[in-house]
Amino acid sequence: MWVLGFAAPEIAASVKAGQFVNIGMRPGPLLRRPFSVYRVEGERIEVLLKAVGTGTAQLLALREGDVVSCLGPLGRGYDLASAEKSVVLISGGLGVAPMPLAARDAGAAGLHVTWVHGARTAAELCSESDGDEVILATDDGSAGFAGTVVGASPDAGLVLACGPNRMLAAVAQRWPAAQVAVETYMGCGTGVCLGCAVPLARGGYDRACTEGPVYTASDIDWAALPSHLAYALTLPSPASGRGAA
Amino acid sequence: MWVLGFAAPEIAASVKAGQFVNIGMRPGPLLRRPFSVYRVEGERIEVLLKAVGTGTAQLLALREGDVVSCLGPLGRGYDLASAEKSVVLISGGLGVAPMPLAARDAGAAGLHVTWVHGARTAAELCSESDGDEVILATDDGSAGFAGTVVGASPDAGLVLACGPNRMLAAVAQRWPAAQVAVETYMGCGTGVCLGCAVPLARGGYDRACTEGPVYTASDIDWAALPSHLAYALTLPSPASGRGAA
Amino acid sequence: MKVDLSVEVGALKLRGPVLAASGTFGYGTEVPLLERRALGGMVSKGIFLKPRAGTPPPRIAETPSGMLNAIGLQGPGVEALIRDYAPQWATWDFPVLVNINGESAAEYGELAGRLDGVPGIGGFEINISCPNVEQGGMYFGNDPRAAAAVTEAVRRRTKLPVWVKLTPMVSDIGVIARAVEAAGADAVSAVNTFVGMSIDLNAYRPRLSFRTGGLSGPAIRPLAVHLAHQAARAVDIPVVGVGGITRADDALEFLVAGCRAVQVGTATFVNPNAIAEVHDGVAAFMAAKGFASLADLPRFLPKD
Amino acid sequence: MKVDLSVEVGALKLRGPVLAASGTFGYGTEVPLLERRALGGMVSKGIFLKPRAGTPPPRIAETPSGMLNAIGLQGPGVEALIRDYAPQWATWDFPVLVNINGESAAEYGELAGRLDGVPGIGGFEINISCPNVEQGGMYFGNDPRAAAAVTEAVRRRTKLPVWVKLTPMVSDIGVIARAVEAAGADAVSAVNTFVGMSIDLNAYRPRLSFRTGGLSGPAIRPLAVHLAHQAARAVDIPVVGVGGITRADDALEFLVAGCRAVQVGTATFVNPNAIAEVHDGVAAFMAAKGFASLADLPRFLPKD
Ligand SMILES: Cc1cc2nc3c(=O)[nH]c(=O)nc-3n(C[C@H](O)[C@H](O)[C@H](O)COP(=O)(O)OP(=O)(O)OC[C@H]3O[C@@H](n4cnc5c(N)ncnc54)[C@H](O)[C@@H]3O)c2cc1C
Ligand SMILES: Cc1cc2nc3c(=O)[nH]c(=O)nc-3n(C[C@H](O)[C@H](O)[C@H](O)COP(=O)(O)OP(=O)(O)OC[C@H]3O[C@@H](n4cnc5c(N)ncnc54)[C@H](O)[C@@H]3O)c2cc1C
Ligand SMILES: Cc1cc2nc3c(=O)[nH]c(=O)nc-3n(C[C@H](O)[C@H](O)[C@H](O)COP(=O)(O)O)c2cc1C
Ligand SMILES: Cc1cc2nc3c(=O)[nH]c(=O)nc-3n(C[C@H](O)[C@H](O)[C@H](O)COP(=O)(O)O)c2cc1C
Ligand code: FES
Ligand code: FES
Repeated sequence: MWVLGFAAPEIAASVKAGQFVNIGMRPGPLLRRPFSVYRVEGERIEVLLKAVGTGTAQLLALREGDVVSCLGPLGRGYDLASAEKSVVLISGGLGVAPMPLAARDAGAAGLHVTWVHGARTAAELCSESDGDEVILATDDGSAGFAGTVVGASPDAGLVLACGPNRMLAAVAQRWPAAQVAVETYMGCGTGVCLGCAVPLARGGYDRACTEGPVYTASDIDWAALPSHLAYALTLPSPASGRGAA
Repeated sequence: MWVLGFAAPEIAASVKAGQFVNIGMRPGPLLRRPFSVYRVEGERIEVLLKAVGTGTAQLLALREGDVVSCLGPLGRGYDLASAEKSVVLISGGLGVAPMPLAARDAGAAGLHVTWVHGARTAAELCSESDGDEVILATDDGSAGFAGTVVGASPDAGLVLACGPNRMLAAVAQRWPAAQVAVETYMGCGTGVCLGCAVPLARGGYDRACTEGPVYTASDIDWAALPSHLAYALTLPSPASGRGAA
Repeated sequence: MKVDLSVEVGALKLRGPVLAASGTFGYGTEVPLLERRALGGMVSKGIFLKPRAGTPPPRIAETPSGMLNAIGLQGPGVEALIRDYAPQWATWDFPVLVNINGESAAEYGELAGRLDGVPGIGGFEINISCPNVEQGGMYFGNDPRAAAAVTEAVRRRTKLPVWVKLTPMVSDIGVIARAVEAAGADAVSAVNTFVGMSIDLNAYRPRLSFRTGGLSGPAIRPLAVHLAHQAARAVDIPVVGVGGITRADDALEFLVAGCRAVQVGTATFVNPNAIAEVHDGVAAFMAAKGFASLADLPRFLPKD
Repeated sequence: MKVDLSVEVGALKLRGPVLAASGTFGYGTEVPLLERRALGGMVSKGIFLKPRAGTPPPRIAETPSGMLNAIGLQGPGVEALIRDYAPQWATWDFPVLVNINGESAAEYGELAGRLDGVPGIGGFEINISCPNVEQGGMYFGNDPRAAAAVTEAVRRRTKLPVWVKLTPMVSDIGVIARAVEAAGADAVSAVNTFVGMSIDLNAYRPRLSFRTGGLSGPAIRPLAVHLAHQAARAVDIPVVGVGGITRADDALEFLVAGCRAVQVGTATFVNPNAIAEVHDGVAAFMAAKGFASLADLPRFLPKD
């Protein structure tokens, strides 16, 4: 997994945990690519990504000083206004992306933060992790708790999750009230194309880019939500490192 | 006008004056772009270009160390095996591109080289120019001879020319035996697409990339050859300088 | 040099030749950043009489210089449109055309009748070219008799401008254009998306749940310019060109090819200010060439 | 893992599923660099009975992820082909199909008759889909009766494999595919180029002297995959997919969509070794997925 940093003062100043930016490259693929904001440092925002296809390949080829078009912050982030005293952050694989900001905002809201992070293997575990308490889990037991993040996490009133849709479905089973950030393909990121449809439990669809990407788990019709996106497939991920642009 | 240099040992070792390379960029426009080889320095080849559209914009954005796909040398160059003792090189605007190699090969063949180079204004005149004798001409008289290169050049048995097709048509009128390098759009550069058709005086078409780009002036049906290509239009050309990649 | 970019499409006067294409600008309330001064008009997302859920995800897939979509005309239905959007449109300084859809000519007529006279409704664009519905849509669009029947049904119910959005999935678009002209259309929009398919090599099935989708974006521009040109040669009513416009030069290709105005769609997804940039670029081109108004722009419309 | 990529298209056995598309590989003698071991077969540039000069320049124009061409079937005529190229083809280790053209069904038949039995001729691809000729070409391709008549005329003159190259410029490609299947075609190639236009904003006229041209390249791939899939669902004879293939994944999309083999065209202009890279990439995909032969590759060909 790689981290890219961009100078983006307005976004850095206003972005909330769970919101995303839509990045466009010229020359590059036609459509922008949405990325969760990973960290904010002063006027810089960072995104976390793994090499998948056209867009990420080009982003990873960026060099210091290159310019890309960054639209955001977009979407509805996590809601941390809560009566609870503590929060559990649950992330799987790249789902780690929104969690540093979630930990930041939760801390600011005076909540005790437990972060449960899982991956298939130790190699794919994202090194850094914030929060008062950190629990790691791997499917193959090569690090931390052997099993899924859902199994590994303590009970809690306030649960924020992000990861493969399959994992989020499991979260929804245990915590119907959990706030989950889902992934869909996006055409515009601004609410006009209706390409990011999320199937709702009450029937019909709404827009991940506008009403989402964060949902109350029980609001989603998990059976109808594609459990994998072409780009969300697990591919051999390159050694961790830090890029910059 | 700008100069780009590429490390291309095989091409540098074998290229003849008037031949071209076909450059492909990824990401970039679908088709490769043909460029005359301008200079050769050891294992480096150089091309001369002006900013026109997609392809040149991207080539001019290249930085030291970038890699492009360079196919060549392609096409039939100038033929300098001749009974003559002297040669006149006539170039207009970007038509200067093949001339340094022509001067090199002519010198090697023991010919006395007169280079007549023209442009619309002094600003567009390419600074450097090789040869035993150099005559400059500008349409507006802002430098050298006031008028066209055809008017400006002495008589000669062996004439090699390159420039806008309109200028080459004038060359053909005065020297039917002149060797002229024409420009066409090219799909493949390798002889298979038939996109680079050059209308022949004897009827029919052949391929600029294979039988050309150098022709005996009188072999071409000048009335049927497009006198301008979209990219050959004169646009405000940026200040001269040297790029490198 | 001051350039006048206003155009007349039938009885409809537009301050500029660049409109927002249906389904790519929502109801005009969503897109941020756009400098609306440049908007000649807007065509709203396709609507049916009743609310429609649309197709299950995935609904879009990217392709080289294009995208496939199968939204399936998700929409709130005509009553919600009248309640939630028309009142806002009534306050805007550019006309809004409603892109209307139905499963029968009668349904199209009923929809037009319901919307006719509602403040904020500036006209209609009849969508007989949607590739992403089981009934109607494209299937009206590739049969001249069906296309004419739908157009007449709408024409009978309104005096407002009626445009007909044509499908490219025909062997001769001129035949359809002439049929809807004869049936009373004020203009034709050419073209809607092309039917395409993209395969997910992990699932061994189409990427889109609807299997096929409509191709839009720069990839289709040369095809759309050709079809708009063919339509312009076939009819006397104005043709509104649409397909792959991202820059002023693209819009100018349609205008020179014989179009009165153009619509920008997919480009807005990538650049929310695309419409304004296209509009300003056309103005700059006109000024550079010394054309005072679009009437001066040379058109390529040979008789043969 | 050793993967067997050989396929049978009708009676024709190919060592691999990737062929060179007509008009993009000349007569097989031009392209440098290509590792021919990977070439399943080649379709030669379209030929007529008599020599043809082709259209005046400009003949090509670039578009987003694509190119327009109007070559006009320039060629030396059948006698020169028999004299200059067939003898070389006879020595090659892959079959060469000749892409045949005519202005009447009789002409197609006569051409096939002249070539039948000439050493080096492995079969025919009937081109009823060229958008760049005044007579014949595409106009046979969008009329099922005309398409069948041409196919029969050729079928009567030869026992060699007869493929029919379909045009995308129809509202239902299945109808044409069934018509030529019934007329005796051994396979169909889907598809030829799409008619497009690009405008020169300095001359206010089309870039191409022929005005329109055929669009090829990655831009058309999703349209071509859909049409090849439609054809594969309509007929029992093999379908050879063509349109926008540049990488192995692109070829696999056509194969999963129901094609028996594929052709690579425009990509060869950009990358002279494209065919070999596509072939090797397909082999690598099969090995990674554990498929021993293309018979094991899952296909998406639902009945509904
Ligand atoms: C709200 C949100 C947040 C995200 N956050 C992150 C993040 O923090 N880090 C991260 O690495 N990724 C994130 N993604 C995924 C990211 O947007 C890219 O899709 C992913 O990185 C792959 O893009 P690519 O261009 O490299 O691959 P591609 O080659 O574009 O994609 C691989 C396959 O997926 C398809 N595809 C990809 N994007 C689209 C699209 N927009 N529309 C249609 N088809 C598409 C392509 O057709 C291709 O077949 C997020 C997505 C969403 C919706
Ligand atoms: C033999 C030969 C030698 C050349 N040598 C030089 C040289 O030394 N220096 C130099 O600057 N240029 C040279 N050119 C021209 C060069 O190949 C490019 O076409 C030119 O630089 C513009 O390319 P671009 O991508 O910047 O502009 P583009 O934006 O690609 O072109 C501008 C317009 O021309 C059209 N166009 C450009 N190339 C093609 C094509 N291949 N097929 C179809 N349409 C096309 C585009 O559609 C566009 O409308 C040569 C051309 C030939 C044939
Ligand atoms: C996501 C999406 C939704 C669309 N919805 C509609 C619609 O509801 N009605 C309609 O007539 N056209 C619709 N279209 C077609 C566009 O209006 C336009 O005709 C097409 O996209 C080509 O233009 P473009 O290349 O500029 O996008 C839609 C296009 C897209 C991409
Ligand atoms: C320059 C050029 C010439 C072509 N000539 C022929 C031809 O003579 N006969 C034919 O059937 N198809 C011809 N085609 C069509 C191709 O064979 C192929 O069907 C089409 O280009 C789509 O495939 P691609 O996108 O891989 O190029 C030609 C295509 C191009 C680009
Ligand atoms: S991505 Fe376009 S509406 Fe959500
Ligand atoms: S450029 Fe293709 S034949 Fe010359």
